[in-house]
Amino acid sequence: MSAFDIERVRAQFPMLSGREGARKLVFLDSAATSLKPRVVIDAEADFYARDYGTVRRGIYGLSQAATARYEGVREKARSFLNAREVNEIVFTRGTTEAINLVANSFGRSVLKSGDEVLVTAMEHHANIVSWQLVCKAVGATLSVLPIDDSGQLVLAELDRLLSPRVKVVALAHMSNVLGTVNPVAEVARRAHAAGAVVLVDGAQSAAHMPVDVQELGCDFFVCSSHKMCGPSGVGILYGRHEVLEAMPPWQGGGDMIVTVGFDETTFEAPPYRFEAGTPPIAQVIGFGAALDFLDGIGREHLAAHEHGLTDYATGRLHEVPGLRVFGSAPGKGGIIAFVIDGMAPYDIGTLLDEQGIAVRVGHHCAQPLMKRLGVASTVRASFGVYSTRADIDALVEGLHKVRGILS
Amino acid sequence: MSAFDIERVRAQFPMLSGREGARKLVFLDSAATSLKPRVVIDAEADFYARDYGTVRRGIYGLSQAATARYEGVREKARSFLNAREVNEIVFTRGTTEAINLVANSFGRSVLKSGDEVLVTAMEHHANIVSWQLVCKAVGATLSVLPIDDSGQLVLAELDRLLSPRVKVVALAHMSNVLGTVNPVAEVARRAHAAGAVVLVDGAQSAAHMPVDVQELGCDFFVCSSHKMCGPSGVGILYGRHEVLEAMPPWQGGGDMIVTVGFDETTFEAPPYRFEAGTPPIAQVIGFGAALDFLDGIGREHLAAHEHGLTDYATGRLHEVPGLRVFGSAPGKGGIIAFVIDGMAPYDIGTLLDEQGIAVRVGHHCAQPLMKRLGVASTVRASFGVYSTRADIDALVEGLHKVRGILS
Amino acid sequence: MTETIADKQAALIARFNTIPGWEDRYREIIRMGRDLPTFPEEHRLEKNKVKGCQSQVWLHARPDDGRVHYVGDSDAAIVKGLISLVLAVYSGHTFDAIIATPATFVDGLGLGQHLSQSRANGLSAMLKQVKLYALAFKAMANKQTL
Amino acid sequence: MTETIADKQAALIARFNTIPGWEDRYREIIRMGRDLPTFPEEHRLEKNKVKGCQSQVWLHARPDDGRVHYVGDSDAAIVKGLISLVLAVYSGHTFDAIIATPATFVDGLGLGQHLSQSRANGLSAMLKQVKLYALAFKAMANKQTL
Ligand SMILES: Cc1ncc(COP(=O)(O)O)c(C=O)c1O
Ligand SMILES: Cc1ncc(COP(=O)(O)O)c(C=O)c1O
Repeated sequence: MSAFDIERVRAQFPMLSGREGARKLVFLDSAATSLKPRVVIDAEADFYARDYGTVRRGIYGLSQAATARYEGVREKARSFLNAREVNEIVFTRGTTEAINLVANSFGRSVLKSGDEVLVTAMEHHANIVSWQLVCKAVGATLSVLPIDDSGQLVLAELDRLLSPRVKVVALAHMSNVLGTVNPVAEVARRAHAAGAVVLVDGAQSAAHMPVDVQELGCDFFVCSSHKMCGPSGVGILYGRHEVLEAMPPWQGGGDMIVTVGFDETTFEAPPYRFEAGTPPIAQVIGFGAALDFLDGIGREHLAAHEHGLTDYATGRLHEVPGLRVFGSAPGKGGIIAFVIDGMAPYDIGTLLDEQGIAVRVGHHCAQPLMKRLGVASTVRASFGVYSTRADIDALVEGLHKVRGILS
Repeated sequence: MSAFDIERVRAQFPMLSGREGARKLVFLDSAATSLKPRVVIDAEADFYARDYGTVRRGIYGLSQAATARYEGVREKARSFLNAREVNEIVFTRGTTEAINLVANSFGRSVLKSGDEVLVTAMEHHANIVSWQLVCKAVGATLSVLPIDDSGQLVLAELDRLLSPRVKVVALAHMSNVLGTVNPVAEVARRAHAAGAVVLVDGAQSAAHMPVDVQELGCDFFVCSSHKMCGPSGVGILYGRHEVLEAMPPWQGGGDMIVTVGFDETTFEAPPYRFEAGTPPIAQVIGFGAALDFLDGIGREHLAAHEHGLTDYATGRLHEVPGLRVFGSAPGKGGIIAFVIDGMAPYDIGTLLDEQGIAVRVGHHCAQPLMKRLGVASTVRASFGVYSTRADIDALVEGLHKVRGILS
Repeated sequence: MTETIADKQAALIARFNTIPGWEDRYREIIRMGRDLPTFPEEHRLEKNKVKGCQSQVWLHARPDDGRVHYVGDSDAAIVKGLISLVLAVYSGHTFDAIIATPATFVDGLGLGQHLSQSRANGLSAMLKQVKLYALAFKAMANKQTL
Repeated sequence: MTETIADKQAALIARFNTIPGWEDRYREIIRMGRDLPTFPEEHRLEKNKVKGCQSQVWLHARPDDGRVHYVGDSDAAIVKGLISLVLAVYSGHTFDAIIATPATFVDGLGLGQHLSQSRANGLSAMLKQVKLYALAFKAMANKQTL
C-alpha cells in the first residue's frame, strides 16, 4: 500500500502520538487542515527562541540571518513547485489571500465591463467570491464550466465557454469535495489559445501529489501552508514572471517600495512588490521545514499512499447501508464526501466526534457545488500523509454505531 | 526607574537568556519587532502539538475548542484596547494589512474624485502608500499635516487642512522615528467635527502604553502582534461598530459569507466579513498569550520603564561628540533616531553589529519624514519591556568605539 | 406552573444522569426531538432561521399574557432534540424569568464538551434567540402599557 | 596581468588574516576605500546606482579590448571599502574570467557573517552587477563580431 513506513511518519506527529491521557485521535479532516510534524513546530519555536529577527530591514546579524532563511524558503518553494525563477514565488497568508491578490491586482487592471471570468461548478468559495467582488466592481461577469455526474469537468463545453470575453480561467487542481483531479494542463492549453490567463487553486493538491507549474502551464498557482503540514498564516502565490512583472501592487506599505514621496512612489519588482509590511516570518520558516518534510517522504509515495487509502475507503464505505459517495472520477484524491439516506450530516458528524473521529460536515465552502449535487451538506472524510487503513476501519465502525443510534 | 523586576522579565525571553554559546545580545530594535517571551512561544507550539484544529468549520471537539480559544483572544484584544464590543476586533496579518483593509473597503466605497485623505509628515509608508494607491484609483488626493522642528504636529494647521473634502484622517499614535506621541484625541475631535473618520496607526504605541480606543475617540486603530511580544503574521484592526458595519467586504472566501451563489452572495456581519479564508490560527492563540503577558506587567509600568530609559539614553547619547537626535517632543516614547556628523549611519550600524549591538539603520520606512529632516537615513535605537540601562551603556560605549574606527 | 426554569434544568440533569452510556443519552435526546410538536409550516420562514448553526434551525415565539411560548424545528435529529430540551426548560415562562435565568443544564447532560461550547452547532445561538424573543416581547409590552 | 582573479582573492585573504582584531580589519577596509579613485561625477546617475543596498552605491564599467574596467563609490565608508576590494579583485580582467570566477573572498576576511550573506548591505547586489556588466559587454562584443 505504501512505499514509506507509516508508523515512522505517524510518530513524528505529536497530535497522533504525544497527547498523554487523550483519547486516540482518528483525524479525517486533512482537507480542512493538516496536523503538524515535530520538525515544523520546532523550526518555528526555535526561530523565536534562538534566531529571531525581522527580515529585509536590519543590517545586524540576526536580521540578516533571518532574511537569508526567509529567502531560502522562497527557493525551497520554487523548487517544490518547479517554478522557473525564485522571483515567481510570493508569500501570502494562504490560498484565499493569494487568489484575492490576483483578482485585485491582475483582475482589476485587466478586466473591463463585459469581460468574463470562467470558473468551474466545483470551486471553493475562495475561488468564487474573490472574483465576484472584482467582477462586480468593474462590470464583468462570472461564467461557469459545468461538471458531470461523476464529478468531472465537462470539457466538451470548454471551447464554447471560452469566448474572447473570457480573460481569466480559475479552477481547482483538486476539488475539496469530490476529490476530482482536474485536467489542468489541457484546460490551460485551451484557455491560453483563447487568450485567457489561468489560475490554479492548488489548496488540495499541493501536499498530496507532485506539482510542476511548468508542466501544468498555468499562470498562477496558489496553496496554503496549513494544509501542507506547515504553520497557519502563510501560503504561496506562484505567478509566471511575465504576468507578475506587469501587475500593479495591491497592498501598500513597507518593503514593497523603492522610493516614497507624497507625490510619487515607485515600487519594487516582484515578489517584493506584493509583500507589503512585515511578513509572517516565523511561519515562512516553519513552512520551509514542512516543504522539506514532504519532499523527504517524496510526493509520489505520498500520492500512492493516499490513492491506496481512497480505494480502500471507497470499498469499505459501500458496506454502510444507504451511504452515497459524491465524486467517482478516476484517479481522484484522498477526499470522500458522502451522505447516508435519512440521516442529517450534522448528526453523523456529532456522533462520530463522540467516538473520537474527526470528519468535516457542512457545505465545505462550496455551496454552488452542493446545489449541483442536490444536497445542503455532506459528511467528508479526507486523508493526509499520516492516515491509515485503521483510521478508515474506525470510521466505518463508527458509522455502524451512528446508524444504531439514529435509526 | 521601574515598578517591575526587570531581571525577572528578561529571564522570560529566551533570546536574552537562553542562547547557549552565543554572545550576549544588546537588542535595540524593538520598534522594528520585539523579542518573544517563553509563554508566547509555548502557546503556539503547544497548540500545534496538543490542541490543533481549524476554526469555525468543524463540529468535532478539536475544532470547537480551537474556535473557542480563537474567539477568546478576540475578547482579550477587545479588553486590551477597551473597545466596546468584541465584534469591533478584526484579525489581520498586521498593521499594514489592517490599513490596506480600511483603505480598500472603507476608502474605495467612500472616497470620490476630488476628496482628500489627510496624513501627517511623520507617517510610516504603510500609512502613506496604502492610501496613495486607493486615492489614485478613485481620483482623490493626499494632503499632509506638517511637523515642527521638535517633531510635533503643527496643530495650528489642522483646521485649515480639514476642508470638507477630507474624508479620512490617518495618523500615527507614536512616530516610529521621532518617538513623538501624537495628541490623537484632539485630532480626532476636530476631524470628526469636520466630518472625517480617523484611523490611528498604533504599531508603535500598542505595546508601550495603555491604549483606550474610546478615549482616543478614533474610528479605526491598528497594530501588529510581532511588535507586541507576540507571533509574526497577525495583527488587529479595531473598527468602531457603526463604521465597520457599513463597510463592504474586501477579500472574498471561506467563512465571510452567509450564502454563495454564482448570481448572488450575501456576507457575514463584522468581524467575520473581513476575515476571509483560514486565519492565522496558531498566531492568534500565541498573540493571546502576549496580550496576557503585557497586561500581567501592566502597561503603565511598562510605559514608565521605557520613559525612564528614554530620558537616560537621551542624556547619555549627548556625551557622544557630533551626535544629533531627531525628535524632542515632551513625553516621547522609547525610540531615538540620531546621526553622527561625518559618519554614515550604515557604517555605524555595521560596527555596532560587530559588537553585538542591534540597532536599525535606514529610512525606517518613512522616506518623506527623512526628507523633512534633511537626511537620507538615521541610526535608530528603540526599547522594549526587556530593555535596560546596561543596553544603553553598551550602545554609548559601542559608539565611542565606532568613532575610534571611523575617524 | 410552579416549577421554575431552574427546577426544570435540575430535573433534566437528574434524569440524564440516570442514563449510563453516551449512546443512550443521545437516543433520549433524539427521542425527545421526535416528541417535539410539529413545526407550523407558516413559520418556516427565512426570518425565523437561527443564524450560526451548522444545521438548519427554525425558532418562532409568541407572547401570551407575560409569558413566551416557543416552537422550533431542525433538519438534524440531535439539534431537534436539543431544541426540545431548550423549549421544555424555557417555554411558557415569564419574560423576566426567561431573561434572568442562564442555561446551565447543557454541561450537566454528560454529552461531549463540544455541544456546549459551540458556535457551530448553534446551541448558543439558539439560546440567545430564546432570550432575544423574551426581551423583545417585554419591550413591546412595556411600550403598550405606557 | 598574469595574476588571476583567484590569485587576487587568495592574496587578499592572506593579507587580512595577518590583521589580528576586527577593528583593524575594518580600518584596513576603510583605508582601502579612501584609496579608491575619485568617482567621475558624470557617472553619478540613477542608472548607475546599485539597487538593494542600504547605503547608496554607484558602479560604472567600460569595456576595453575584452576586459572590463570598473569605477565605484558609496556614501558609506565600509561599503566604499568593500567596493575597492571587489574592484581590486575583478577590475581589468577578461569578460570570461569575470563571469566564471565566483567571489569567495568575502567569507575569508574575518568580518561579521552578515557582510557576506546580506541582501541589505548590497555586497551581493554589487557582485551581481559586476558580473552583469561583463555578461552584457560579452554579448555586445559577440554581436559585433557576427
Ligand atoms: C508606525 C508604523 N506603522 C506601520 C508599521 C508596519 O507594521 P507591519 O510591518 O507590522 O505591518 C510599522 C512598523 O514597521 C510602524 O512602525
Ligand atoms: C480548493 C480550496 N481552495 C481554497 C481554500 C481556502 O484555503 P485557505 O482557507 O487556506 O485560504 C480551500 C480550503 O479551505 C480549498 O480546499
